[in-house]
Amino acid sequence: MLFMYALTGVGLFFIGLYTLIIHVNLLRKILALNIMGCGVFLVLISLAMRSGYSSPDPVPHAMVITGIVVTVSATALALVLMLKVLEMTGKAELYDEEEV
Amino acid sequence: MIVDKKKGIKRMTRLLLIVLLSLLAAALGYVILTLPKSAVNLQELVAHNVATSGVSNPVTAVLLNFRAYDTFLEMVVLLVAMLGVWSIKEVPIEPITDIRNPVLDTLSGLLVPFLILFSAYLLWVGAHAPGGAFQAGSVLGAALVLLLLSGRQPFLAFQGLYLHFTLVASTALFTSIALFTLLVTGELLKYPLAQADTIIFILESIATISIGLTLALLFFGIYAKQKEKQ
Amino acid sequence: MNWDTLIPFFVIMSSFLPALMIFALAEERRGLRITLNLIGVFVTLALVVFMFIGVYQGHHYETRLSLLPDLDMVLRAGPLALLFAALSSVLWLLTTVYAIGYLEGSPHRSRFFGFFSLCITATIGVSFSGNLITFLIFYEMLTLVAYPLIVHRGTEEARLAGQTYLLYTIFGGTLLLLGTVWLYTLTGTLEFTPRGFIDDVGEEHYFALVSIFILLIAGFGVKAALVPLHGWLPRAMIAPAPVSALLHAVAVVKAGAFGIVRVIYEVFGVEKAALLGLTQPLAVLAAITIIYGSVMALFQDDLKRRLAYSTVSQVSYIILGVAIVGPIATIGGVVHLVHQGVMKITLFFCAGNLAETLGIHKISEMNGVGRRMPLTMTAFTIGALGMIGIPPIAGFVSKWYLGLGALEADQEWVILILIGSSLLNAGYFLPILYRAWFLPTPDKWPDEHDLGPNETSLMLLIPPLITALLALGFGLLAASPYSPLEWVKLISRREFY
Amino acid sequence: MMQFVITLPWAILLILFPLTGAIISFLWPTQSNKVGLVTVSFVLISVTFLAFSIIEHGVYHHAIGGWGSPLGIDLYADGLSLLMLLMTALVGLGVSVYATGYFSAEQSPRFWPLWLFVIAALNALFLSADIFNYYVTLELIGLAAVSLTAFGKSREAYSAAMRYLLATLLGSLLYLLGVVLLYHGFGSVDIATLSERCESTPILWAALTLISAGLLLKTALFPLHFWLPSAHASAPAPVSAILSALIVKSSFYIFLRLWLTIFGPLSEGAVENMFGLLGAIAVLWGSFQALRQTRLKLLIAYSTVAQIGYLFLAFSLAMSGAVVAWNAVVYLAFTHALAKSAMFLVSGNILYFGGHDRIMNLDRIAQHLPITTTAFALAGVSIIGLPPSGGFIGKWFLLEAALVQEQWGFVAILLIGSLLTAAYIFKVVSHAFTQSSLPHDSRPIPAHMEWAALLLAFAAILLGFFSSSILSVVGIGYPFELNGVKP
Repeated sequence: MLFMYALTGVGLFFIGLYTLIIHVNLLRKILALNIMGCGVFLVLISLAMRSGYSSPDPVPHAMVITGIVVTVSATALALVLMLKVLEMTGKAELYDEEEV
Repeated sequence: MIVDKKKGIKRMTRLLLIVLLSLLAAALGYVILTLPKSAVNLQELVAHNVATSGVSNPVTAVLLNFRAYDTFLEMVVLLVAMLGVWSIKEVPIEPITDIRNPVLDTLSGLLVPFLILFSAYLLWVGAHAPGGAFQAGSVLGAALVLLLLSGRQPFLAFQGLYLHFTLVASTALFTSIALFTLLVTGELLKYPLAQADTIIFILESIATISIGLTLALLFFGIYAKQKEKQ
Repeated sequence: MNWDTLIPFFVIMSSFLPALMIFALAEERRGLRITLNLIGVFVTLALVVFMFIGVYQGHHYETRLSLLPDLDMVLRAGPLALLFAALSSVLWLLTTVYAIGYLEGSPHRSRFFGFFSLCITATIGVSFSGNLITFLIFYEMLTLVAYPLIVHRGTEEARLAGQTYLLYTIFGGTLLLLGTVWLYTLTGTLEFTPRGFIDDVGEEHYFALVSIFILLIAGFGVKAALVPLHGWLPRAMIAPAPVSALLHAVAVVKAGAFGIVRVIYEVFGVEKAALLGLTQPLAVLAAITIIYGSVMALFQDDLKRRLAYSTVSQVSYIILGVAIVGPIATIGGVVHLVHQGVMKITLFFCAGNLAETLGIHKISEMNGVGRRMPLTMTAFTIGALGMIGIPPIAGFVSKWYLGLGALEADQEWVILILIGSSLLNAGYFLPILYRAWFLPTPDKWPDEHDLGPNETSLMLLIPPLITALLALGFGLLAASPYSPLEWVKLISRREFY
Repeated sequence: MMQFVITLPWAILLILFPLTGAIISFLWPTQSNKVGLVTVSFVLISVTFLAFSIIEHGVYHHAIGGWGSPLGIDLYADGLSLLMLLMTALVGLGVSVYATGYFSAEQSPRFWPLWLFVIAALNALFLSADIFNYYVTLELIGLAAVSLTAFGKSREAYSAAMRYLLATLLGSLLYLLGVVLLYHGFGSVDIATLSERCESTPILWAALTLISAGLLLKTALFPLHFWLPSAHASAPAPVSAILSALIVKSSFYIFLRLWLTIFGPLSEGAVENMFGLLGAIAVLWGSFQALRQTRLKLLIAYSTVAQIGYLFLAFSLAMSGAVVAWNAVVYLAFTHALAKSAMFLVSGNILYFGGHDRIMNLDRIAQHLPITTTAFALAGVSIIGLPPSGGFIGKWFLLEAALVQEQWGFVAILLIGSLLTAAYIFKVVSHAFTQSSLPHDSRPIPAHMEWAALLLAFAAILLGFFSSSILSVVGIGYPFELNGVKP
């Protein structure tokens, strides 16, 4: 039971990874990365319960907060970039010179 | 025919990928299960030192004292994302919608003050219970986003250098405190014991404003463009 | 501070610093450029002469700079080093004068003379190198700084010739690097030592030693134009005449030959190399190159290409001499380093004069040119006869010692090679002389220029005359002190055997 | 006096100076060029003093907040960190001088804050001894780098920035998951503590795999290099220089550190051999692709792929016992930074001058931009590894290590790699010497843009003459002794 959340986190991580690889649309890729991030944070925070104390280990909490801020920043940047790619190429997909 | 073949190959790769990733996931799951039930971690150390950190909430103690340096850099990350968004496209500071909706008006008029108050509460409570600058900043950011969406113009009156100052306020404050502690104590970000709580509170307050504003501006940066497109 | 430890460094700087200053000069600062160039030449010459006298009196000139943690950059003025340095700097002086006349009015002269001086820096560096890594550094530097001179004209043909040149030399440099590092991992030192420094390497490394020898010889063989690594040399003849004269007759190809001399005598030690069974195949290869170069020269109508193939053939005399394993043959080989240098540069100067004055590039255009340009063709004739080995010109001395050395070492087959090669030399030089002196002059030269009251500009005329006189003098006065032959005998006594 | 100056906390100022500079340049956009130049000069001065201090007093150690690891975060600087800091400062100064001429008055105020934040983050990374702190600095560098890549403003640039962002975020997440496992397995994120506690357990191996994969993706080791050529080629020249010279090195540095302290002592050698193999393929593939390119910037970008391969080749040789290969790692990384940044600045000059970077049409460059051509040639000499240059020293050590280990395959790769490198460098150089038949449009280049490139290239050459002293400084704190003194 203790590890269930952590295992769910691993599942999320790999579902995100699958989506990131398979899907072409940039919005899906960005969401996939967010899901992967959630997976990592879930592993990080849920395993903090494994302590001899009544309360969980606070250090992972602080790390997760830091991680979330980083993810939010990255997502914002990614979305703006995606919109720019969409504006320039008409498609929210990676533009490949060799295909053209 | 060729298309079918391509599709077939694609399906094959997908299947292969699923198998591969499942195996990896299973392996990683197994690894996590090998972790002992009770762990070596930093909890005891944190508990031991929280009394001298200036706050009683251990998470806040880690964030703004023990590992304040991480938090410092993380504020820079947020600022860099903001600068990145601005460098990628010009965001003219102008109303992003001119639709005024009476329901929205009333609702946001009610909600925004409440959100600001809630944000302040989160900020204050962070010293001894769950809460703190990031939570407070997010709520503040949400309030600003709500204003934007309801057609109000929170940035019209407030832009240029003032806006820039507010954005960098938390990073600048962190840098100043870093320099100051270096000068006074010879160590980076070592707060004098008596003033630790004050310093952390000031840091958190300024950070709340910077975070809230940055989050709202990030949203604005993304959203404003879409409107331009239509 | 001991001056003796600084002078080798100063020699390097005396051409390096003027080169840098020349690069910075604007195109039209002709006077200043010439001044800088000549200052560099004369300082270099003076220092070389100074050290010559010093070494004769037993002084020891050595500069050491730390390069790698256990490996120094060493510049040492031993007798062999001075021989090569003296040859390069004297010929540099003459070529500089020649080049000033030759390039009058053409574009990019600052670039040209800058790189030209850098080539001399590299050549002097090669000659003074006291260990293999220093040698390698200057050798590669020579590769690089010679490149802009080859492509100087900027035509597509020049670009392709430059490409071929780099293909060969970079490949050679890579082999050289591999051989050097490999050797270093076995010996822990790379210091040139009389009679070699591989004595401590155990029997079990036989294969490694043979491989290293092959790598080093192949690496140097590229520049020395050993068959089958010679392909770049004829094509590089696209370069302006002074470049062909100094670099492709002296500096570049001789750097390769000089490297082979160093490897055989001061890395492996000639006796050890012979014991490993390495010298005999090298001698055979050199012999093949001699014959091959000569045969190819026979079929060239382009004058410079014929001279280039002649270089391929003649440089291998040096290699043959050192590979025969015997004191006398060694003397013949090493002295040919000097003799071939002065003779071949004479020929290239003359070829340049013909091209510059009359537009003659082909042998078939040379009918009766001896009457139009008698002094140039006299110099040419001395050089050509020297190449064939007619006494009393310098070339005869080399061949004489080579032959004697072969007999001494019981390698009679070499005599056959020498005779065959001399016949071939005669075969490709005598027809030129016959045309130039005995056939009637045509009505019109391909592209005649008026270069003053003499047969051509004096700056073009005097250098070949001097080198021709040197070739004659080195042969006539071979037995007098300070002649190249006597100096080489000294080297051989002191360092090789 | 000197004694007092040396004892100042230069390491910390290395982080705080550029942060302050970035904030000021953001708030005072009209003076951003000046603020930027002053800041990078301060950074160089600080590194110099830090070097004096480390040479005199040994490794630098600072417990942030006075807590000390494992509760707090430690700063740590030994010879290796110092070298990376010096590399950042030198390349940083060169690129900064160049950037004052390259960017328009409109772009400059956007460039400087981001670039100064990158410097701050790089310095912070090289000074850190905490694997979670590495994550934050990596993300900081990544986001700033992506934003700078997008300065190219073409659809290629935006798309390349997007691809780069996805790759770098994926790398960060893999790395972070590894950090999470290490923390929960061994209860610390401090490198020294971890290196004492770590044992060969499944957790460690999973963490090793995730962390290595993440860092290799960020360092663009073959076959994870797919994002690099487009990003490095479509960014503006100063940014390309930063990306190739510094940013790929930052993740490589972490990789090196963690292997030296945590993973290396426990590893059996099989994994390192695989890195060596990938490195070898990268050398061949990168060089071959570079040779095929028709545009200069892409050629230089693929050259980076190949040069990263050399780093991993050297790493693999060093881990398998050839100690001299560590010298190769150090030297190749440092000289590549200098030479490659010079090359990208050259490509920027060529684009600025003639409006294109097609290699076939580089005629007249040698005549009209002699300084730029020289810079390219000198940088090329170093990249090929011809003497005398820093690159030569690196190749020498590498070859020596391969020969000592009797790794004939690697020896062959090295030689073929050198030849291919020479081929693509001289392909460019040879076209620079040709003469054009047609007149082209061109615009004059500010002199300092040419000189910045030349001086960086010259520094790469100069490094070839100081290897003994540089290597003795790098050895301070024994960064390369497995199981030795640790941060």
